[in-house]
Amino acid sequence: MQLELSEQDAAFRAEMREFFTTKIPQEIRDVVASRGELSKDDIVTSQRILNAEGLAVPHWPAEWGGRDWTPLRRHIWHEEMQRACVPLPLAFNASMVGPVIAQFGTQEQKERFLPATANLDIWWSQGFSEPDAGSDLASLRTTAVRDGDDWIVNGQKTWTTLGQHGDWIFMLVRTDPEAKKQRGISFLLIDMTSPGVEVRPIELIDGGHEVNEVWFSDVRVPAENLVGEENHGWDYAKFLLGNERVGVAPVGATKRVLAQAKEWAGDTLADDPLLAARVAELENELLALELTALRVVAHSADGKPHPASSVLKLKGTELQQAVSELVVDLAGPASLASGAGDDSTLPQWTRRATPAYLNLRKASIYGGSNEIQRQIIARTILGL
Amino acid sequence: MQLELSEQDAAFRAEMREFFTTKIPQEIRDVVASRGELSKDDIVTSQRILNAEGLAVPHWPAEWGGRDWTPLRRHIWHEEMQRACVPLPLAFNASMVGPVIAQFGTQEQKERFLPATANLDIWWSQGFSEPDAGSDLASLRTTAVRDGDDWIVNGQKTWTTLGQHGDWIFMLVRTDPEAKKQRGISFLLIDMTSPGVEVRPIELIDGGHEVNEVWFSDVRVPAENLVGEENHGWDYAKFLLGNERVGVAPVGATKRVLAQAKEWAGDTLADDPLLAARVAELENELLALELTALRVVAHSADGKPHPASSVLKLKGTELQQAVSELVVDLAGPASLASGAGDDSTLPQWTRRATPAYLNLRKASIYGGSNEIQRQIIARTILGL
Amino acid sequence: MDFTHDDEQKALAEAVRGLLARTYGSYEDRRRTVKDEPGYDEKLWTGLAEMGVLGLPFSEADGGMGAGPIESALVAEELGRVIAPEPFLTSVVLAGGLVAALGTDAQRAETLGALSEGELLLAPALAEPGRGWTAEARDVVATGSGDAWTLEGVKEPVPHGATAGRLVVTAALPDGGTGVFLVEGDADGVTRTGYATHDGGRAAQVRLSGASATLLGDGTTDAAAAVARVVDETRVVACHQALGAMTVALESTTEYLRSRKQFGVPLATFQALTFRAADMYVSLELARSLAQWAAMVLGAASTGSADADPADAARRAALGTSRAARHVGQEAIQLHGGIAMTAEYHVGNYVSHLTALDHLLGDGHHHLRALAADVGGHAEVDPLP
Amino acid sequence: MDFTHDDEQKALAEAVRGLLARTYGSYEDRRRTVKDEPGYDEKLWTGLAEMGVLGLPFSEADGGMGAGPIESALVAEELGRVIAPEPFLTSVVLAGGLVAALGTDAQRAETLGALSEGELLLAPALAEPGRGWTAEARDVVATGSGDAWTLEGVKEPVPHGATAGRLVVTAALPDGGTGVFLVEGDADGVTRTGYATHDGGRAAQVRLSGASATLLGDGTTDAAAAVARVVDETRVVACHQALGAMTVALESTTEYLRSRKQFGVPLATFQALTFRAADMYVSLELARSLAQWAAMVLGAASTGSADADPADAARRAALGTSRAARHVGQEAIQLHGGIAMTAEYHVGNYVSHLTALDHLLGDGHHHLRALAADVGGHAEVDPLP
Repeated sequence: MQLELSEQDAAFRAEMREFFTTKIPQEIRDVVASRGELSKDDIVTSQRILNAEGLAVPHWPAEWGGRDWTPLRRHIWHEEMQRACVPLPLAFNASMVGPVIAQFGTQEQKERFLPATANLDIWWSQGFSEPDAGSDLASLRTTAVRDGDDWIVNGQKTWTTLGQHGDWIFMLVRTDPEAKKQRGISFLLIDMTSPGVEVRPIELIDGGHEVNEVWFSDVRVPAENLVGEENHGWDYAKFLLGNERVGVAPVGATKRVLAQAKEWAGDTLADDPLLAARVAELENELLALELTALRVVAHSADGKPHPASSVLKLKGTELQQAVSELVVDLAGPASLASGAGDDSTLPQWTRRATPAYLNLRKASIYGGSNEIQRQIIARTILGL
Repeated sequence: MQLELSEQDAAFRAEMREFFTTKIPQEIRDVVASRGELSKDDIVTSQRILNAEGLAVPHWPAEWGGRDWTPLRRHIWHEEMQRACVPLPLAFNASMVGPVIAQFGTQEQKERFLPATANLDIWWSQGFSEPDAGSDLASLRTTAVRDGDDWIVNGQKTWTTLGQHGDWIFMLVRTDPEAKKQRGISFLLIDMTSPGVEVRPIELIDGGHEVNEVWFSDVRVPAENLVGEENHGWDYAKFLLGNERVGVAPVGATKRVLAQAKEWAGDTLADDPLLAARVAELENELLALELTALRVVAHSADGKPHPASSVLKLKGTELQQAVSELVVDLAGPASLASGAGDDSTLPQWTRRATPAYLNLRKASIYGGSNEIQRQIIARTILGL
Repeated sequence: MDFTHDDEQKALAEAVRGLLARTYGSYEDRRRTVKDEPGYDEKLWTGLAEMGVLGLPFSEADGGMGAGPIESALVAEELGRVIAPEPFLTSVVLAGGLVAALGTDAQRAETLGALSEGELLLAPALAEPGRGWTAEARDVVATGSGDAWTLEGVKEPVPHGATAGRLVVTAALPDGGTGVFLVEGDADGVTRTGYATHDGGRAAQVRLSGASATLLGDGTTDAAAAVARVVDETRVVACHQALGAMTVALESTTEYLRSRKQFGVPLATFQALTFRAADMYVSLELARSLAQWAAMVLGAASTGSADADPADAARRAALGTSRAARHVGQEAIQLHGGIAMTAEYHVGNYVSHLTALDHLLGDGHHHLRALAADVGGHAEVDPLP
Repeated sequence: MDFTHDDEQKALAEAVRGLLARTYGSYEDRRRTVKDEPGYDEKLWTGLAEMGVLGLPFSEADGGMGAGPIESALVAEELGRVIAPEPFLTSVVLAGGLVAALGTDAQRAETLGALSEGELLLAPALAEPGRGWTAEARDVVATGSGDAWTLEGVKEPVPHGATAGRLVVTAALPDGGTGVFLVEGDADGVTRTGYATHDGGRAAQVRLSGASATLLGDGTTDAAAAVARVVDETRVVACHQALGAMTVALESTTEYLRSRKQFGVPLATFQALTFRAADMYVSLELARSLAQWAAMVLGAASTGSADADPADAARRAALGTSRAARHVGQEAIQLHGGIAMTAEYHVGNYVSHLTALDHLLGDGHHHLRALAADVGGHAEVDPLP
């Protein structure tokens, strides 16, 4: 056991910190710091700067831009980005479809897609969930029927985050309607400019437009856009969902907001022991979470997802939500003024507080709800 | 809606308060106040004083000592007893077997048992749970087989509280092994001095001897000791378990311990805002519970158990446990000294704190676990 | 002690529910209404006036119905059930309550009469930027005396402050203490910037630059205690509005668990979910008891019971409601899953409204602090005075 | 940063586990042992001495093994797994730690040598009746100077105070400050009343009436800071003892859910129960991370890292452990049901032991207060120095 970072890792951390705080435009990082909404341009700009430095997809195979870092370095890279308010590389590209193509795609697919994916020249959307297939993803009903050299896709996807920016979408589609649930699903890449693809916005309870429905009506997709083997899409989806061990819990971002909250609280923190205790308890839980993340990355060398990832997701989202709730309480009466413009006398953080709180209720629902995480822990770890 | 007690109810409350604080021996009430262990004599003495005044079984039919009080008065009676540290009338007698005999017993059974039950001349024990029939009570296996004018009883009961003092035991026994679970169960009264009855103590985690196993080996029970109809015992058990709407939640006793805790805390309460907040939160939850109890008693006129009784049991035991946990924390390092005698320099309440805390873990398990209460709420109230 | 409502009270609740159902028969109606200005349905507001609801708490002499806090609570609970955006709570109970508590006979009759008839909307301007919940004004300052007062400073957020005909403004008096003033919405020196709140309500920044104002009452005595009392009453009514919203949030959740299928079976098959619904019910019923009790305490206090402590009761009800609203609200979204995150579906907006109510006049943390500071002052809490 | 144990550490843990298994192969063995005096197994104690465990944290010059806090933590975790009543934590880590921190060369060699060999049991006498957890003595007073000291006052509860050969006693010094003294258990003026603690441990009231005592160290400087440091170290080791106990409590619970049938099916069929077991696992693993980290911080501090703050780390680990121990312990009983209430079954006693550990040196509330008072002193908590 060893507390300190090795000299090399400490230097690596300093290097990351330096890069993120000097090379990513301040105005982009300010948007993150104020919990504002990033534009598509912000996200693209940031990722391209990272990619130029080899910092966008360090966990990919070296051939396609990966860095062969230790899990600890990837953890440091990920935490320091959040700490510096750098927008993370787009998860759909960097953590989801990229690794799948790199692992299961043909050489043609890799060459065609991976560089563009790393550089965010293609913005990927995710087409997994459907109105009747959320936690129970395997009951999806969007079909792809073979017609000559094409697939004809029909159906509806939903909860497609930032689908309004999407150039391409990676999809789970049913290619064998006779097979049992998980069997008969394939993994398909679709150009979103194809005729028959329609993106419809979903307004969320914070008033934002972050997710979409995506409808497919007789959309023609070249057969070469199928990834891996036909009817094996479920395996690739499982790989994709279980692929990330680093960054499962949003530790760095939550720590940053909590540190900001203490600043926002100002003198109140010293005057109100109950508030101080609430902050101290959250800080301690976040510390425990961060340490657990460090323990988990240290044990992920075998390439399989560490089951404790579910602990990180579960507790990570709970703490993210708890901190956002704290900020609403700190804002007090000003937390109602979410619709006020920048000419308001109320500081921006007070006006952003409630929309952020409401928006983050999703954190425990999307990407494997916390009920699913509990089930994974109970089954996989505890054998129940 | 009306906040105040009517003049008559206010006078009633004053009368109860006066009686309980002057007529029940101080030394018995001191044992309750110090969370000590009551002797059998203490409990008998107290109940007989109450019974002489008509205050032991006010909820029974008037013919057998009942008072035809409004639910509000029964609530007041019950709360004031706890407030004054008066041992409550033995539940097995007053709340359980008494009402069953009064409702379903023969005239002979009523005359033979009810006066002695009200006066605690007979100490009743409860023979419901078995090693493999706890929350799933209907799977009980103790049998009673008819043999001439007698039943022959064989089997084992467990968790028999204060069974070491028991004169008689009321039992659920299986009289028709062919019938489906709930059918085929009968309600039987057994003299515990009968040959073949053996009481074996169970030591609990607080070191106390409060519950017992009771073994039955070919115990002969006269057929006249069957209550109601053969194979209808499940109905009587349901009546018994759902009978009490007043006093389901131990509000009064918990309030009293919390008030004592504030005294025990002394100056700390003013110096430690976190402690003060913990107490204030508990006080508020107890207030909500007490008010809910008052709402429930007001709606129990139809004679059926109000489903919100489960709310009272669930929240009542949680708060009882939370207050007991608070007391352990107040005791601090002295809470370890549970085995110290009265020559200890540490106050008695500090030494009783942890055993009381450990003992009260049972509150959410016995008498319908809190999981069962949640199930009742989900099914009966929410229709889930 | 009696928790039951009498026939008149039941009839009032039913009448209000019926009227609301005509405007907000479906959630889509409510959603459409809050998208347009003024953020509520003016026809419904007139209907409430005709039914006497807008004058409910005011004396008959002032043009009202002379009802008590229990009646206001019943109305608020019905409004909460459909999360109606009509500003009964802020305009009638709070702003009107301030006028009723502090105004001269003439001020009361004039302002409350018009309010009751639906002709004049009042906006309570209490909150000051950078400060928490308090009955004491500090940053908005009154200058003048007698009939000639002017106000200087900024109030924000002011519920419905951009469209209200008259503002009820707390301001620091020249010799210390807080005064409450009437300011015409369109007076010179009043700049108002309105916006929507996250729950579809309306609020505004109100900038006062030498705006002329009328002091409520006869003299310049400190009105902070009176303001605090009216705020306490409003808190209790707000608890009931939250009760209505929580009740529907739970009903919707149980209905969803019954009807929505996953893994081939209804969600209600999953015990981990139904037990959590049961816990929501426990929270809700405990909060209901506190809120109803607090309304009775207010009622007893308003009829002169010396033992009733409405400030304490309001705190206790508000703390219990805050805890319950967060628990019930958060679980309602979680048990629904993604659908509850959408603006089109109602449940998320119920949570948004509960969050707004919780932060309008003081959240649970705020009230717990106050109760904790007092905890040594009594041996136990006795609900019966 | 590295959370893995090296081979030597793994071998130590395995050896201790093996030795403990010979004495406490079943829970019944433990139950029998704590019923008799002295409340632990003397043969096992000797075995631990022979294995070097009783001298683990002390320097080789003092007769010990020169190991660090991580090794003590590993031993404690194994003891916690079988809730072994052997007083490693209080006698070796705490009382021995005080001697190691404060004693002269001669005092250390004499006392720690005997302790390490299992020939001398030490008892830490810190707690004073009516006071909370503190490193500062107040009510036990030292009189004298140089080699001639006497102590006056009462210490309670003193772990194993009735049977220990030597007591390590904190006392108020004549000129202020706290001194730490050695007192022979059978000295004149020492009256000891022993009893069992609720978890089967042993403690005593120790009444000192002019008992002669030896001051640890060379002079009468205030030792409170040194005492606090040793207490912090003991806290972290105690966290690991709790980890061991929690781990088994959870294992037993999952095993019970798998095997116990109700309503005709295994309890593991009920999702409401398995999800709660999952939450227990979450609590346990988060606490484990804190405890292991704190041990590393102690290790870094003991090798002179200036950035490591062992007091802060101990507080954080103790807070996390307190929260987890209550959650895991209470749920372990609840998910078992009645069986866990019985003394014969092991789980209830694990909870009893966890409760004792939580209250030995400061509970979660105590630590949260301290952390809250410091919360403004840093922007964020960084686990890497």
